[in-house]
Amino acid sequence: MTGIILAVSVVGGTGLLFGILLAAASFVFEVDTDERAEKILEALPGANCGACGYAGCSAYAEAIVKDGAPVNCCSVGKAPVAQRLSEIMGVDAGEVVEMVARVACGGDCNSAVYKYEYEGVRECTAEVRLGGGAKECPSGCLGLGSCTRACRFGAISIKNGVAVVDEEKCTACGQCLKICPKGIIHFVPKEFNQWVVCQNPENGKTVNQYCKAGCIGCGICEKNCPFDAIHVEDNYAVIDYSKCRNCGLCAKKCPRHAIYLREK
Amino acid sequence: MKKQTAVGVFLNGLIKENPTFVQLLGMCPTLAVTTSLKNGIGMGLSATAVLIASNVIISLLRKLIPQKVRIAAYIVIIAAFVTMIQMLLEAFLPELSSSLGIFIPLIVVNCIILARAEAFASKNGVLHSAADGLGMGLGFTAALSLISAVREILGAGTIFDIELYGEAVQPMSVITLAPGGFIVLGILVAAVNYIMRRKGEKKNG
Amino acid sequence: MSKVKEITKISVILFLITAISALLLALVNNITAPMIAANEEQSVQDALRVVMPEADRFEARAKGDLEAAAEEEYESDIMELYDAKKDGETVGICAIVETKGYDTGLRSAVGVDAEGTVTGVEIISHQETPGLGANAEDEEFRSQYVGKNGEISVVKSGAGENEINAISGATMTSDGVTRAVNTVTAIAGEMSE
Amino acid sequence: MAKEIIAILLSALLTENFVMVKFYGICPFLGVSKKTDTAIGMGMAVTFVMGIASLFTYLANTYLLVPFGLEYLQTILFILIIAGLVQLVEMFVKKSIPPLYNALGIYLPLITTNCAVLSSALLNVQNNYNLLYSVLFGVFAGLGFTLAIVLMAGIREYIDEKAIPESFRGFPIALLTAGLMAIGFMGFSGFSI
Repeated sequence: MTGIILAVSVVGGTGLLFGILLAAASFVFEVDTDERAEKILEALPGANCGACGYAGCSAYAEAIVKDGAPVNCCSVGKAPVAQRLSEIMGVDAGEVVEMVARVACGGDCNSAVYKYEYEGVRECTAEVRLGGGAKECPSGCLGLGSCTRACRFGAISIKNGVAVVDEEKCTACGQCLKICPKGIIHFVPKEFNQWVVCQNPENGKTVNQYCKAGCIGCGICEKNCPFDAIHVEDNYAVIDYSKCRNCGLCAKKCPRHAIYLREK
Repeated sequence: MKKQTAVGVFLNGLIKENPTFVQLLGMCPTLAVTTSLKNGIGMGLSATAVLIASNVIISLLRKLIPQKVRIAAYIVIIAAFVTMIQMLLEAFLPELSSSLGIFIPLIVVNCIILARAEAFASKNGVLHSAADGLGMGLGFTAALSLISAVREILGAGTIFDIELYGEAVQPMSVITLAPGGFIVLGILVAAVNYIMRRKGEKKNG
Repeated sequence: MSKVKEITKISVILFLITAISALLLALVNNITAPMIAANEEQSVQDALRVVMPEADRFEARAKGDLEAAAEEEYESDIMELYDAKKDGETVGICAIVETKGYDTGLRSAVGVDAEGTVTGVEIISHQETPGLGANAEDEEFRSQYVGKNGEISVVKSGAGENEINAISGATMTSDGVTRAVNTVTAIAGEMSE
Repeated sequence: MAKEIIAILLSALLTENFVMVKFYGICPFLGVSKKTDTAIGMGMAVTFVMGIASLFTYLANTYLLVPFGLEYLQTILFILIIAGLVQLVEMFVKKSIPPLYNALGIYLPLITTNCAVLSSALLNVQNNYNLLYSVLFGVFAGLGFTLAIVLMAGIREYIDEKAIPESFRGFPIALLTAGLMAIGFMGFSGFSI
């Protein structure tokens, strides 16, 4: 019988001791975490991709609670997450512009001219160190797919030597923008059907030697655009999406097909 | 979590969220004990018994246990059941208990039991918790038996200690050792992924 | 609820849970403890009977300096030591000896009769590698010791008078078992003089 | 004395590595070994907890359980102490060293369910080490765990997910890598001081 009492007292005693310690500790070490931060963290997709500009979802949640960061920065979660966050914070979500990544290069294998045959490590970040890459055009896509490996959603793939984005899968997390050594991937609002597929700053004559699909800065698109939404800056066309009305005229008029037109 | 019937919870534990192949929980006993089918089944069933008992008790007490000492309380309840099972095994089935050795106390920290206690039993009713315990337990036992069958046949050339192929074939004893556990489990998990993906594709065509 | 009240509430609940679990455990232990002891005793008796067939009773005996010298010489550790009795008269000694084979914890039971010849060897528990060292349990390896007298040494093959063949690929295990046997034969040899 | 400590160190790190040979603590080992810095964080957290857990479980065992003959309560008392300790450590670190908490915090609750911590406490009792050896064994076992998880993380960072067949990505390839590492660790098993 004494064995039982001993057992109960030993284990029970330790249990009591830890009970007191844990309970007291939870008050002494009270850390004022705002429960809203936890709720927000649950609402966020948790991809920790950093597209919202913070070091991950927990950092973004903290920023929302502490310094009132806008609730619609999560481009992965898009509108539903922004809505959920605004409910938690009691703030209106503001209009979320749905973005998607676009590659500003159309120089695939048969239209681009190559300086040399590259046999090294299959990474654009490696090839670019070798005289700017195998393509004559300094801002052409090298097509080795560093972006495809950086993308966690499998939204970007190499077709015929050039990176192409699948807008259904793209969550605009921005990982491909960061990794691309040529910096030719940009965010374009999803609903627009046309975007410029060249970013070569050199004058038309030299571009003509490099690539059949390059923009030579002729300015035909600029003349034809009724809404003054497209201008030639630095020898290549740039669309100002705040003015653009999605009419697609510039893409039709462009003699070099340097503006891609997505058929709806 | 949508309201599932008890049977739904049971099947979920057995197949869809099989603790070993899908959730990859409870790795320690899975790799170490599955050197023979007898051990695998013994371990699986004793873990199932503890899982059901602890799930039921924890879901009964879920309102009583304060949030701050939640983990400590669950683990004490689980440890109590494990020690009881250990004593009963040593008293009534000494032969099985000697082959399971140190792994019976390790059922306490077997992640499956604490995971199910925290994720499920502390949030659902007694019937559902019991069903979940049974489903997860049998899923664990099934997975353990499959792994231990493969390892025993390849590694020791026997099944339930019956010689399969005579002296002609020398069994690969490395399969019953540590590396074999990792490799066999890796291949089986890959096979399950493949089947799940193939089934997934067929469903949404 | 004030802090103190909450602390007491939490610690009382934790105390109750731990105390009740301990109570249950103690009760179960009271029931099973004697049975477990009986099981262990039984398995020891079975092992000894296999090792020393003709003895009918085994009386435990304390370890003296004679045993300590043998342990020292063969780097072994005598866990239990028995006098084997046959209708009241000592016919030999049995011991459970632990040595280090490939892995620690290699426990063998060794029976030696009054003249110092080995009557039987049984492996009680081990952690040797399955498929290699674990083959020490096979009858074929253990029977080599029976009938030998005096110090035994291990050879790769072609064992002579006081030698045994090692298990292929498990020399350390074979050496471990041999050292256990030599420990007991050394004690029996001293005793009979 | 020093020889004994080195023997424990080498056995905990190599011959009986907790992850690669003894299979303790595999769940966090697979879960947290994606990046080397998180692996190091997890390793240090486990080593720290195993050190203090070995200390307290040794004290509890020698002064509470053994004198009253309550060995059967080892499991429940040890795990209660470990769970309590981990939660206390987590709260303390969260309050007083926030940067450390952000680096290690999320792993601490994971450690309560880590088989390695409880098994190191139980092995301390089985090998009946004294206080110093128990704590050293706990810390060395933790270092063995860290060694395995950091090596694993190093390798997994180099695995190019796209080059692996679809159904082998993620855990299966991690398991196969661990299998090959375990073969490497098997090479140490015959070695002893």
